[in-house]
Amino acid sequence: MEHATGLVLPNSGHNRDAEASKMGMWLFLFTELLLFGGLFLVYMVYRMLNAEAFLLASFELNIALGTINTVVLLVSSMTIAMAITAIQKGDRKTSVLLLYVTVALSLVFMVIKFFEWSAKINYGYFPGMEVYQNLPAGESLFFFLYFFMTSLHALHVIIGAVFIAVVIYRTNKGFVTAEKYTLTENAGLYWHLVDLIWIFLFPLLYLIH
Amino acid sequence: MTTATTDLNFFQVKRGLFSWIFSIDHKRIGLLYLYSLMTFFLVGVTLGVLMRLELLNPGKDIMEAQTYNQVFTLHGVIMIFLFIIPSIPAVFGNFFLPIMLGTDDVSFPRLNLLSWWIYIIGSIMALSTLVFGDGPADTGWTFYVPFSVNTTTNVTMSVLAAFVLGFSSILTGLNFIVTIHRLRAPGMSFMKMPLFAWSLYATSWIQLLATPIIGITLMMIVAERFFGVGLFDPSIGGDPILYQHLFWIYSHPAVYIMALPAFGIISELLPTFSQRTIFGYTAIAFSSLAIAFVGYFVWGHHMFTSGMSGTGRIVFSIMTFLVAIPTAIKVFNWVATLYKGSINVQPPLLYALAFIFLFSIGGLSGLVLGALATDIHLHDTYFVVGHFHYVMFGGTGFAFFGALHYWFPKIWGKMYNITVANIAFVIFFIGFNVLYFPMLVVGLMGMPRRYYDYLPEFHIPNMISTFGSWILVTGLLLMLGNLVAGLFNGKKTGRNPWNSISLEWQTPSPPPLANFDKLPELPEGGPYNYKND
Amino acid sequence: MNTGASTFSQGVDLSLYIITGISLFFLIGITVVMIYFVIRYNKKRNPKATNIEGNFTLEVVWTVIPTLLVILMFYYGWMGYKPMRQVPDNAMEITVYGQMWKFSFEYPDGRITDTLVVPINQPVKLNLVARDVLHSFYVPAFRVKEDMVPGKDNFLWFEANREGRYDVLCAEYCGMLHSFMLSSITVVNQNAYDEWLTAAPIVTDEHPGLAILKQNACLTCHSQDGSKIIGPSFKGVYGRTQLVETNGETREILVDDEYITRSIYEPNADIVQGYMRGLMISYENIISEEQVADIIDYMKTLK
Amino acid sequence: MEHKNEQPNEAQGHHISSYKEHFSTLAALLLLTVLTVAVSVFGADLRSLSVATALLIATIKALVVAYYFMHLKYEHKLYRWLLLVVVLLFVLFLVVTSIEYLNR
Ligand code: HEA
Ligand code: HEA
Ligand code: HEC
Ligand code: CUA
Ligand SMILES: [Cu+2]
Repeated sequence: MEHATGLVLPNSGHNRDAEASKMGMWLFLFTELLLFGGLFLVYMVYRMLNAEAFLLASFELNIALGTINTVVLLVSSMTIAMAITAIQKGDRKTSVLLLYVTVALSLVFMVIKFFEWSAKINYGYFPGMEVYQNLPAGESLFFFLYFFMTSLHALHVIIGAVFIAVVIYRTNKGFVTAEKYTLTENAGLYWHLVDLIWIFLFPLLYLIH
Repeated sequence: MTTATTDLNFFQVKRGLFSWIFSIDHKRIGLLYLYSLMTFFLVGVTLGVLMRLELLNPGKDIMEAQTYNQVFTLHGVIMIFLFIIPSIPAVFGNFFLPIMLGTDDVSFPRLNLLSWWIYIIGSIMALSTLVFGDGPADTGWTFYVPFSVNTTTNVTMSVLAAFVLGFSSILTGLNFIVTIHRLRAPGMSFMKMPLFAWSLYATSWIQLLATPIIGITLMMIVAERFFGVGLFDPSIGGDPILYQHLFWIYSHPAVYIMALPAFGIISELLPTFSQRTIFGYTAIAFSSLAIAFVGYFVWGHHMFTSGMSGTGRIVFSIMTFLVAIPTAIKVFNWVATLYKGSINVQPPLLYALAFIFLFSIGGLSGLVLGALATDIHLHDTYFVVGHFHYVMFGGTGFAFFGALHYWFPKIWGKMYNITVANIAFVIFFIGFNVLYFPMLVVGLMGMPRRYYDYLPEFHIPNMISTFGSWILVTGLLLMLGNLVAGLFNGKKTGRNPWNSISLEWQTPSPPPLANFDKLPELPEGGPYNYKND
Repeated sequence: MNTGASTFSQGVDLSLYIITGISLFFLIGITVVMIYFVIRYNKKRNPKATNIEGNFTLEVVWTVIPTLLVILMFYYGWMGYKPMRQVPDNAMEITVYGQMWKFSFEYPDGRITDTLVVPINQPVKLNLVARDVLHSFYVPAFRVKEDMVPGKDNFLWFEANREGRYDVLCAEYCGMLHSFMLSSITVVNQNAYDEWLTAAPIVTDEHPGLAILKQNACLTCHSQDGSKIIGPSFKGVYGRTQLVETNGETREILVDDEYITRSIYEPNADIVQGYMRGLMISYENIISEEQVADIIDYMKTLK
Repeated sequence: MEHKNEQPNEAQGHHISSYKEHFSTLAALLLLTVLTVAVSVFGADLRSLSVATALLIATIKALVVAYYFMHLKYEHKLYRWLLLVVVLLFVLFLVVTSIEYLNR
């Protein structure tokens, strides 16, 4: 805190304010929603303009892998929610364990995603590749959006995992306690957002047949 | 109640460059913004004056066509993203919002510093195109595809800069919203909050919810330039018009990011200088929210000639007219605030009055553009250029300088020379109109914008306009010179030279680091309740 | 504003006058009241202010009246615009091509011109085709403007009702010479138009290659006298060796038939040193191979 | 105007969700996932109907995540309002854009 001297106001911006950090986190999540929202808008318009092509292209995606990944994310959402419960109850060990599980699940998600991507890239569906350039009108747009949306989402998965790793570190150091667990809560909120986005990406990309 | 143990003001607590650029004090961050912003503003206006010089006569005057295109693009990018979007919130919002709420800082002081750094990085990126790569973008600040994807100039860097600047804008907005929710002084309910805070609240919501859209859109341009997939290419099922939709979904709300804080400033200046309550507090407060909300759904009025569907055009035209209503309400309430006041004519008030006049011209010319028939004729002509300079410069710009004159004694504890300030104002005001009014005229005659060269029949208005730019330069230099002189050898002022009852005037000038030396007292019966009975 | 010369001008001008009229009323009203208050309630005259919190009736009044007025403005704007999208059945159709930085017009009989000649009182529908980037077809005197979007159909129609020559301007920024992208429409009476139509295309002893260059706006970027505009000059180009950049590598190349053909069909394959990539579009579907042969033939004459 | 309780407040105390509650939430979400995949795989010829169901189920899932995992249910009502406004805004973007495109 920069000012040691002087008047201390009851509503000081330098007070620890858990509610403020949580509110800040929510507001940040709103911006994330609209960031992806822009992409969903593009998706909607292009699907409207190229309904058949999008349908055909979506058959190329692997529903099984998509479903597994959905389950992975849902479970990880639960584990981090439980980690919050644990820390609220003062059970630091369980909390950290659950956070580890969450990070592990995020890795599982990324590995599966990686295999999915490389399969597509092997086919040549990546923007700029030979096969991609010769795709029928509309299908290439689908694959562009597929890569754009899933990689932006994957970026969020990575950021989320790093965020959780920080929480683990801070919890182990004893900075996160039963009275002061906003950090865990915020990591949880962020992680749930990652899940939320996927909940919409999954049907829009894989399922709409 | 504790009292200050020291009389140091926030300038004196620490010294040295690092105590500034790593400060988390909202007042210092506000000033950091002020200095950097004014620097970029001077770059931007210099480009503006150069453009006017080129347009003095038809044919080549001082630069090549390509240079001209780059100049107006850079002018637009600087003015929009580096100057006017951050202007009032980042400078005066940062400095005064916490004080007006009766607290000592924003909710997230460190985040606040981070947004300034992001702003600086983004600005340097934008300006770096002058030096690196194939020169500044030549696309216009709208970056319309497919041209922005084809051209060889450094569009990628300009676009990334706008992306980075967007982050800064989002973080500031986020910070303000939380601050307003969490840190109001005990007893200050939302309905007792100063109107400047209200306008910042509405602005922040736009920053928060519209900026991500431009972020993702600009990323698409970058992806296009790298992979060349033809995301907006109709031959593979894309649609170039979709880009315009995405761009304006952000950029129309963005014009209210520019305008709303200015409305807040005017709502502060008028009560102070007429020494009475504001007329229609509730109407002014809620019209800000109404503008913010309705303003999200009018973006299509920039695209009336793009080949949109007929229904689309009609919907967007109606919405455009609707968004003018809350603005009209504000204007009427402001004028009514002067009624039976005890009006003290000082430079800040002159700027406020000029604001009402100039912004009305700008806004009313906006109505001409909002109507379908007339916009078909006037779209992308100098009429539009006239319109937006009136609202942005005549509106927000004048409010910015009004605020600077108003809060100058508070920030620095000194007073500039009032007479010189008045003279500068008059020159500034005249120059402004001589510069921009001919643009409306030449637009009606049919001169398109972004024209390096023009037909002979447009010569006279263009010439007058260029003369106007010289008058304006004189006024601006005189004004800034006067302020700088005031900084060095202005007379010391007390806490409250304008005799206002707003909270920021209860503390010493300049304020101490903790903002107050005694607990601030909220005025009884509302923020503008002058004791007149 | 210049006097209108089409059937739309009346509707557009009417809505302009109505909106401007209402606007002036408010602008002058607000300004006068404001100045009056500042003088009348100046602190010298009125040392003690009166607090007035607001007045509900007034708020309602100044919400409702502007609302009604803007609906009126919208209505006139809409009415002035409505006919612009309803093309009469008897309209004659002409295709307009926009490309950096030239308009060209294709008549139903296949003739291609730089400027438009139309008969008076005859609806004309223009199909707008952009070949490279966005352009906008703007005729101030007719109060019409519509964007030309590459790959998408768009149109515009008008009926001129005054004889004369009117400017056509490009109103959507399209790159370096945007402001030079001009043309004109000449409105003539029916007789003169028929005469113009039946007059055999002016026979000149122009080289067929030159005609093709003119038609396709090549000469806006390529000079014939050695000066550099946007692309390299055609003077002496044939048979010369020059440095080009291919896939990022610089190599020396002889300008021969094959190279010129490639330059026209795939202009971005080899970039002449000192020039910009991406400016010239591919003429693959626009200029036939015989025409390219003519062009090459003509280039050989430019020594 | 009185604004009692207008602000979310720490003093209100925090709700602690039980492990069991989280577990049931997950079960519900998994069930919905199975459902949406099933509709898509077996109901492929339903076409636009299956799009609607997929989006409907996704929305329900999103709400479940927000309400239970993200504690929205136990938060001050301000948060629900804000979320509602944000989502409404986004949906209106989609609606207005589709109005434009569907009438081309
Ligand atoms: C500060 C920024 C700002 C603000 C506040 C506004 C405000 C408005 N703008 Fe403007 N506008 C821009 C910045 C701004 N604009 C920019 C930068 C562009 C160009 C972008 C580009 O292409 O580069 C633009 C372009 C633009 C266009 C597109 C033109 C074109 O390209 O074809 C249109 C069309 O509808 C428009 C309309 C309006 C309207 C109706 C308002 C309204 O909000 C105005 C409301 C105000 C008033 C009405 C005046 C005050 C009221 C009274 C005096 C009372 C009487 C009123 C009534 C009876 C209603 N603007
Ligand atoms: C806040 C926003 C803002 C401001 C303040 C201005 C200010 C000015 N603008 Fe701006 N303008 C825009 C925003 C703004 N502009 C935007 C967004 C565009 C659209 C770009 C596009 O099409 O993409 C535009 C486009 C635009 C055009 C149209 C270009 C075209 O379409 O071809 C013109 C033409 O005259 C112009 C002129 C000017 C002038 C003369 C000023 C003057 O106000 C400048 C006045 C100058 C001074 C008052 C003082 C100058 C001081 C000095 C020279 C001294 C310097 C000293 C030191 C460095 C110590 N501008
Ligand atoms: C928008 C401007 C533009 C237009 C219009 C244009 N060109 Fe070009 N042209 C260029 C540029 C720039 C280059 C140099 C870069 C390159 O090689 O692609 C070029 C290069 C060429 C070259 C290679 C010249 C050399 O010196 O090697 C030929 C041949 C050519 N153009 C022919 C044409 C023809 C024929 C047309 C019309 C049908 C035409 N161009 C229209 C811009 C243009
Ligand atoms: Cu073509 Cu501008
Ligand atoms: Cu707008």
